[in-house]
Amino acid sequence: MAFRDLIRERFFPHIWCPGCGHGTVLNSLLHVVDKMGLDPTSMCMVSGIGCSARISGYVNFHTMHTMHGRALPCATGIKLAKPQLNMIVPMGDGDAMAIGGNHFIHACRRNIDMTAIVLNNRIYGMTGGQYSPLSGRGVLATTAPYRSIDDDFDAVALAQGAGATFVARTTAFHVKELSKILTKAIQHKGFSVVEVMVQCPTYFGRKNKMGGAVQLLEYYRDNTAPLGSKKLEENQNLIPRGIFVERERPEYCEEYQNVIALAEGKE
Amino acid sequence: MAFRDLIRERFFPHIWCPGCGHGTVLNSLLHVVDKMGLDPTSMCMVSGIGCSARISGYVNFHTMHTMHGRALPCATGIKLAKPQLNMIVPMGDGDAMAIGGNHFIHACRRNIDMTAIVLNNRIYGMTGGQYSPLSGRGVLATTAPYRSIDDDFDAVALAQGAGATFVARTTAFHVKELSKILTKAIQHKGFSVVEVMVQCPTYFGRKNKMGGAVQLLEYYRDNTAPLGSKKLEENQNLIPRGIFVERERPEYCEEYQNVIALAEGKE
Amino acid sequence: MSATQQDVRFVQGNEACVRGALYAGLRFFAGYPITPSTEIAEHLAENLPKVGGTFVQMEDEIASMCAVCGASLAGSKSMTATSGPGFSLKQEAIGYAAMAEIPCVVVDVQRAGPSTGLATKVAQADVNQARWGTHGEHSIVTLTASTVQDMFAVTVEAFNIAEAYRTPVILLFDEVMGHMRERLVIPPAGELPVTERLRTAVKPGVNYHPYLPREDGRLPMSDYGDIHRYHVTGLYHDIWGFPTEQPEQVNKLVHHLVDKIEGRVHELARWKEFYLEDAENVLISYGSAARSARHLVETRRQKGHRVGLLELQTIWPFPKDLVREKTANAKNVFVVEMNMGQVMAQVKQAVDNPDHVYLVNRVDGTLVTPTDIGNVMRVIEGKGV
Amino acid sequence: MSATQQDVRFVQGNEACVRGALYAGLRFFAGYPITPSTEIAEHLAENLPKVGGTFVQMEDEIASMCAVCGASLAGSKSMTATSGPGFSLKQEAIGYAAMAEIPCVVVDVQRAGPSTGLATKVAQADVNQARWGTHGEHSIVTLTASTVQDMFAVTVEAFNIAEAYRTPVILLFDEVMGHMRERLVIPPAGELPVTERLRTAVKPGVNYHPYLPREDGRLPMSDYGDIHRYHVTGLYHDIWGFPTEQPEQVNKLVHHLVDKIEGRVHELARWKEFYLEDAENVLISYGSAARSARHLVETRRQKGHRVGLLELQTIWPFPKDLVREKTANAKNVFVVEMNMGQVMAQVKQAVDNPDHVYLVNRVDGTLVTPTDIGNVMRVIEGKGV
Amino acid sequence: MERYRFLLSGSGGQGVITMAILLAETAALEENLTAVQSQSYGPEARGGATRSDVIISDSEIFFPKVLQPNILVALTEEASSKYLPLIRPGGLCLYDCDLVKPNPRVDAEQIGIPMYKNVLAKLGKAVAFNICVLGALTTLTGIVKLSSLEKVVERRFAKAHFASNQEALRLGEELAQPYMAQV
Amino acid sequence: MERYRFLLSGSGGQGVITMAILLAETAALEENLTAVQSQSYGPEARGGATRSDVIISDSEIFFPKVLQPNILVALTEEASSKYLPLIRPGGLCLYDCDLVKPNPRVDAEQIGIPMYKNVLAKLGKAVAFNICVLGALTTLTGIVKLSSLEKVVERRFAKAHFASNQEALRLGEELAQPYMAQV
Amino acid sequence: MEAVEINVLWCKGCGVCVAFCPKKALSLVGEKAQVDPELCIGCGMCELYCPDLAIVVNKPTKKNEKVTEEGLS
Amino acid sequence: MEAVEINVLWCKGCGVCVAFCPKKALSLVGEKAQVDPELCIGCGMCELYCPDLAIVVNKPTKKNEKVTEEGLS
Ligand SMILES: Cc1ncc(C[n+]2csc(CCOP(=O)(O)OP(=O)(O)O)c2C)c(N)n1
Ligand SMILES: Cc1ncc(C[n+]2csc(CCOP(=O)(O)OP(=O)(O)O)c2C)c(N)n1
Ligand code: SF4
Ligand code: SF4
Ligand code: SF4
Ligand code: SF4
Ligand code: SF4
Ligand code: SF4
Ligand SMILES: [Mg+2]
Ligand SMILES: [Mg+2]
Repeated sequence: MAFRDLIRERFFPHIWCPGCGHGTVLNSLLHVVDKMGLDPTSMCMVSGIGCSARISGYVNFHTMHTMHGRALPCATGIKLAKPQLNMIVPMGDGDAMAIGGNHFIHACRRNIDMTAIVLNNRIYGMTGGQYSPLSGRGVLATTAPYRSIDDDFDAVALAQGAGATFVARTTAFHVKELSKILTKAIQHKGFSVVEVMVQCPTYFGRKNKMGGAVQLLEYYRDNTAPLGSKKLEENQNLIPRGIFVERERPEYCEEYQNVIALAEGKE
Repeated sequence: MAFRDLIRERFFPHIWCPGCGHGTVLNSLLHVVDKMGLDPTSMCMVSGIGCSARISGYVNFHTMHTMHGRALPCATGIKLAKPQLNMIVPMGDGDAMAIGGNHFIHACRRNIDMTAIVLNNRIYGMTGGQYSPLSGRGVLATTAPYRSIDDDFDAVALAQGAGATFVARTTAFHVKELSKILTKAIQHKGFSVVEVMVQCPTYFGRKNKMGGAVQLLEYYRDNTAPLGSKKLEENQNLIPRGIFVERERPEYCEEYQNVIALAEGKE
Repeated sequence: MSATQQDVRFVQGNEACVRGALYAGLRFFAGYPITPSTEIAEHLAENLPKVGGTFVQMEDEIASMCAVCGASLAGSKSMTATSGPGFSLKQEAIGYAAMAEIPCVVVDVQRAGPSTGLATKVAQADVNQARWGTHGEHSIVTLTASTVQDMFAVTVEAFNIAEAYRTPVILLFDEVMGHMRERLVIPPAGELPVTERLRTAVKPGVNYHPYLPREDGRLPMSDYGDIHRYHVTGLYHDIWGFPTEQPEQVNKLVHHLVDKIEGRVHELARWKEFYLEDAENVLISYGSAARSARHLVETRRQKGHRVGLLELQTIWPFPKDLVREKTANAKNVFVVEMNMGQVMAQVKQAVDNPDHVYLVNRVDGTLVTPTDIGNVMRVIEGKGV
Repeated sequence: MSATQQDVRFVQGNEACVRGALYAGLRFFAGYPITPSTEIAEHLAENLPKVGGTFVQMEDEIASMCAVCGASLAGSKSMTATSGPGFSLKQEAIGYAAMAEIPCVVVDVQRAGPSTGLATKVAQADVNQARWGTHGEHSIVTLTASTVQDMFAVTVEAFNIAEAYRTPVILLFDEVMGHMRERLVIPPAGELPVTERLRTAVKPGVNYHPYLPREDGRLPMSDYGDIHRYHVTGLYHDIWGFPTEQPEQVNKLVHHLVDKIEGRVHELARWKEFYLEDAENVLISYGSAARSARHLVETRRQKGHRVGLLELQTIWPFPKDLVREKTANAKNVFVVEMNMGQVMAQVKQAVDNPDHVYLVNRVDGTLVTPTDIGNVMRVIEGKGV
Repeated sequence: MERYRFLLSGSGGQGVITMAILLAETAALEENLTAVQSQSYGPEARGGATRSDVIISDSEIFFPKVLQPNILVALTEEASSKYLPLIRPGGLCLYDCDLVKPNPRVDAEQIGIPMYKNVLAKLGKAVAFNICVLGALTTLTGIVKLSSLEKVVERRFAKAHFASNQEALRLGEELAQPYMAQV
Repeated sequence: MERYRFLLSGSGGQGVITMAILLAETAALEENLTAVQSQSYGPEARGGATRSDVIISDSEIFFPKVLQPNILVALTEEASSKYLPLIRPGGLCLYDCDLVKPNPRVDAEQIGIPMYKNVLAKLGKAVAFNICVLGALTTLTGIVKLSSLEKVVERRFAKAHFASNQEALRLGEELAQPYMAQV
Repeated sequence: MEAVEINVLWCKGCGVCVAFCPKKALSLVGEKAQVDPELCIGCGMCELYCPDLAIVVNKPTKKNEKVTEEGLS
Repeated sequence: MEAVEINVLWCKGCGVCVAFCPKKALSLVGEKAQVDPELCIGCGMCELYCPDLAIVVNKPTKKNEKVTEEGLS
């Protein structure tokens, strides 16, 4: 495997459950970094806390495993101090959108060049299956024994509403699409958000009697459709996939260079 | 003044600077509560910290002056415990969208019945004029001596992206529109967001050489236009005003009653 | 269910805490999951709606603590539960509750820190944080427990104290206590005293002062939504609840906040003692560590050793006089805890002979053992290791 | 500007802190405005870009502290500044910095709390919070200052200590010090020692261990982006930075984190003393309160009274031995501070005769006065009030 | 009464913790004994080895953890190799002889019973495996009555499962009978 | 040298704090004296009364606040009634006689000068009012040289304003001259 | 009862009412708002505008003139 | 070199590769994935799917068959 030098092999097999979608995202990301020929010394991954957050221990980049919900502000500090680094910030749905929601929207607004990946398994995996702001109404979870009455965020709409310049969604089933989208997200100059719908067979699947990894992946296959596709048009209940936003706006680190230029002029 | 019994007269004249837009919003709100004939004992106002947050000291409701950014979660606790209360949650732009951004988006998502008013003066007034996430690129502030490089949130887009069921924007210049919108927002069953663009002559106006209260109000007059108006169509640079979202979605407290019914059934 | 099944259960400590809270009249819980406290939220998600109460999972710990403040002012007995990282986040709002004198209960099921530390392993290192975690001068009540049954009982106590003194109360449990299962006997309603919220008797039209203490020091409350409308703020305030910067009033409020708790050390002290009468070696401990201490004491007593145990259930306000009294005749005092000596530092200040106070601790994520205690005792007794 | 104007300024304490930070090599600041610390952010917004450094205003205090952690790991000397409410919010991330051993400086310009308290009034009540505000066992360095010039100097020291020991350092200032203006002389570069970050000498291809102490105890760092790729976590970790739950390794790390600071009390102690040689009455104070103490001492000395002052610039780790030594011959010790006796409690533990330690305090939002001190002294000397 | 210190171990899906709770609850609620149950949590619990401690006694139990079990149940090779060394000399180890190999070097009575195979054969599926183990364990130790255990099992699970759980208990008892002499 | 304790007071927009800083900076940087300046903040500072303390001495200054000023400057009636009672017996109070009424019951030298009116008349606008007060104050107290003050004023403000500031200083000096005998 | 009552204790003289009165019926006198009853049509805009709650308009709009924020219409 | 290498130490037997191999060339044997080289066309989908990085596909797609997540196309 060409990307063997991109991982910390001694920690494999990894900690995730059999069939956990987080592994597929790791897999895809490594393929992408490998294909893009990015120098691992230029790569920096910052994660929060959660099953998904354990991903930073597996990649042989500069890695920072921070606090629950705090990956983005930590990454912001790194990027501002070392703008040449390629920042990858994977987050769980709780990490990104529950406790970390404020940092998420502000990162979208600030448009600092990094790639945020929301690994959305619709559950707090690490703590054993509580509902998350992405679980959605009607879901069963350990803290929603009578089914959740919370509507979920549409992560794409939220990112868009907060001003993100690159917003995409795909699933762990759509592995080729995932690679393509991750590639574009990394190439994008500015803050890019990729929501990947992933399976948590252990808690989400079991609690909601939706089966194991394979069934959950089939669910994503059958209940999503590409943006602009006929399938989507015909069935409003499908979740759209694809790139929703891709536009230019001044990047924060570059803008800050102008501040420095101005200030040095004034000295 | 009919609404004299809605205020705590002994604290007047209030603390705000001459010409501060926060006063106009207080004024409008009192007129609205008075006109709607709401029982003051049914009214509860919860605010955070900031110049705007001082508003809760002036109304003779049940009032809670909380922490910076924390008005919404405090109000959520009150409302869940006493669903019959009419909740008004005024917040500064920093309060609502800087430190309080996460609570804001989650309140939008949860759709609990309360009226959030964002008093957007594009500055941190209380602390003496630092830029806020609603200041916008190019603004001068004590922490942006070389002009801000931060793009601002569009408060309406953010609320919308987060799923709010009632979203409106107006200004302290448009006092009649303001009253109308506040009335509708209070009537709306669910979480309603009203952004009011207000003037801070002391810091925003002075720093940005935009003049005093009158000039700032004129600015809002000249640089905004109603949704759907020809004026807006003709000039894309104008800020749209009006009601952007008004739709129904189950209200949280009501939904929780169903949970209780279910649970009691199980006992 | 049969009567026996209803009253006697075999449950985790965290569930006992839930049962205690419900017994005490809990009607509102807001939380955010975190190991090893999550079971508290999970059990309440199931059980609060059964009694018409509200469980809400908030976006984070800050929001949870805020919601608890709001709900309490609206008249519900309220609680939140968390562990170290979440406890750190709640500190600002805990200070608000202290300042605004909002009765509420905050559970911290301790795990090993600092930071994420060891999410599933035991520690007792948040003792000082419970007292000093928020900024500014204030005081606070903190209780512990060492059996599942006691977790039930101190939870009831916590609500009683919160209501009686209008103060946040911290329940400082630990991972071992939270996760361990034991038999729990839930007494019939009415058997354990439950302090109801003291609501003002002031009539409509008459001024109600939310911060004017009665002669007995208690401050009657009025629920948001009831007839009296008043103001609550985290600023220094007068008896009406309105902001003031008057030095005299500020001074008075600081002293009120501190004295209402520090001035009631005796009233608030809860403890258990075993074989202290003639003990030469006194162990002082709390929480799960106290089980190890008790284990050692029982074993040694069987061999005739004069060793006893003082288990502190109230840690803050620290029962200094109690500790001094109970150790007065001791040759040596051993403080058994899972940190670097946080309670030990208090004990040293309390006793007459601080040089004979020794720490028995373990900070590696595992429960301190009776053997650990025995080893330290050997050394002190000059018997080597 | 002329040379004189460049070196000598008349500035607020907060600006002196900024100048000190820049002198020490600050290159990254993230903050969120809060009175009375805001001027620090404002001056840095203007001055950091002039030296190519980065100022960023984050969405809140939590994000600010996180950004500081990130930037420091990326190689920049980093700082944030706040006051009580923000300091409470930063606690989780301060614990992260302690656990991950990230050098950084956190300024808390104290105001009256708890909660919002009095935003513009002085207090010194975050002393214990600085030590115990975050969850879990750890240790921390905390410095104070009582003149604008000292605010410059201790800020430089704070960076030096942060770098030398890979630890967060708290600068505990107060409203009076932050806002007061005095003359500040900025020494030429090179005059005051500046500790640069110790970067690893390990070559590419050779294993670099971010958490393997050298013989002298220091842990060389490697910037993110440099040749060595490694892992940082808030979990208990091994010398590589990777998570571990091994009790032995956990135990070792706790002790390392505590000992690297508590074991260097002498090295870290900074203080000033005045007339202690023959003082019968020793005042102990810090921050703006120390100015009042000094005032009293100078006035009384002129009258021939044997009174002296020990000003503690290092509060944590508490210089116990120093305090014991300096008060050894004192009849009475008066601790002058603006809280309910937080440093006094430490002093009592340090001295031989805790019964002769008295508190002179003021907790009403105004600066403790020389008269306050004089009054307490009169009472203790049996002269009534 | 002697103090029983159980260490029950196996892998994630085997129901080890449920087994521990059932055993302890039976002792505590049905037999008037004192029982403490605890378990080790950890990220590694996700799929990896699981362990639960149960102490049963007729007097108060203080230290709740089992450092040296006198009764070990090991349902995977990993669990057995990890915990067998901890067993108190002369203790008892119950294992499934199709999943675990005995270790002659440990001074303990090691009883290997083909419980898994039998459950599969007799009950058609593996769900009740832990109940079967419990049946065998209870039989071998006699610490609680099988009928008490049955009550708890009945109370704890959905009615639909009771018949097969009962069968599993009996199966465990039956499989253990031949080894009674050894304990 | 005697220790000078100034309390400068007025309302929000009058530039009281700037005045205090200029005075103290002049003493500290140009006259080799020791100076400490502080001010009271508060929500009420928003528009309401402003107060700034300056202590000047030739030796170290410790306690930085002015409890009893020996020199009070009061530029509004509110400020005067609030702070005049604090003045040290025998102290000096400089006020603007068009904005403030004297208080005969206070034992202090009270000098009322129509500075505001004169600034408006001579300079056309009120911006340099505080500089004029400073000119008068410096003249009356002699604590710093007017030329030193001028240097600081030059350094602190944009070039464009220097001429009018200079004029304001001179105006203050001129207006104060007649009262020199009283101090 | 005056058509327009101005509470001079509360008025801070910001001039907002003056600027936006559709009839230019208001002016600042000694930093306090003052109404010219001759010009005033009692439209009530000033009451809504005043940030200090210093104005009460007691009379309803004269002559049925429709007033919006942008002036008469 | 095998066309499809499966690292049995890493494979957790989740069955994802088995379910989504377009050629049904994979199966679980003793909780580990196993490939039938006869059926495999080397399309590489299994390598991308495997959550445990347990599969490497060394051979490029046979017969130029175009494979997407939905199967052959
Ligand atoms: C401040 C704080 N609060 C709570 C937790 C407990 N916690 C750890 S991970 C997690 C949520 C995990 O869910 P998610 O982010 O969706 O990631 P997943 O495990 O599902 O991949 C929680 C609540 C924590 N570690 N820190
Ligand atoms: C936790 C915390 N952080 C910071 C502050 C300081 N602070 C008080 S108000 C405020 C911002 C005020 O701005 P905004 O919310 O826009 O209200 P405005 O004053 O402009 O009405 C800040 C930063 C605080 N009180 N608490
Ligand atoms: S619990 Fe869920 S999210 Fe976590 S590792 Fe297992 S399958 Fe993945
Ligand atoms: S500072 Fe600005 S926002 Fe605050 S009261 Fe004054 S004008 Fe209003
Ligand atoms: S708007 Fe109000 S405060 Fe302003 S001038 Fe008019 S009456 Fe006075
Ligand atoms: S009522 Fe209308 S016309 Fe009369 S003063 Fe007010 S704004 Fe002008
Ligand atoms: S997808 Fe990977 S882990 Fe799953 S069965 Fe196939 S090879 Fe094994
Ligand atoms: S390479 Fe393609 S055909 Fe071959 S086993 Fe993998 S998925 Fe199946
Ligand atoms: Mg998740
Ligand atoms: Mg604002």
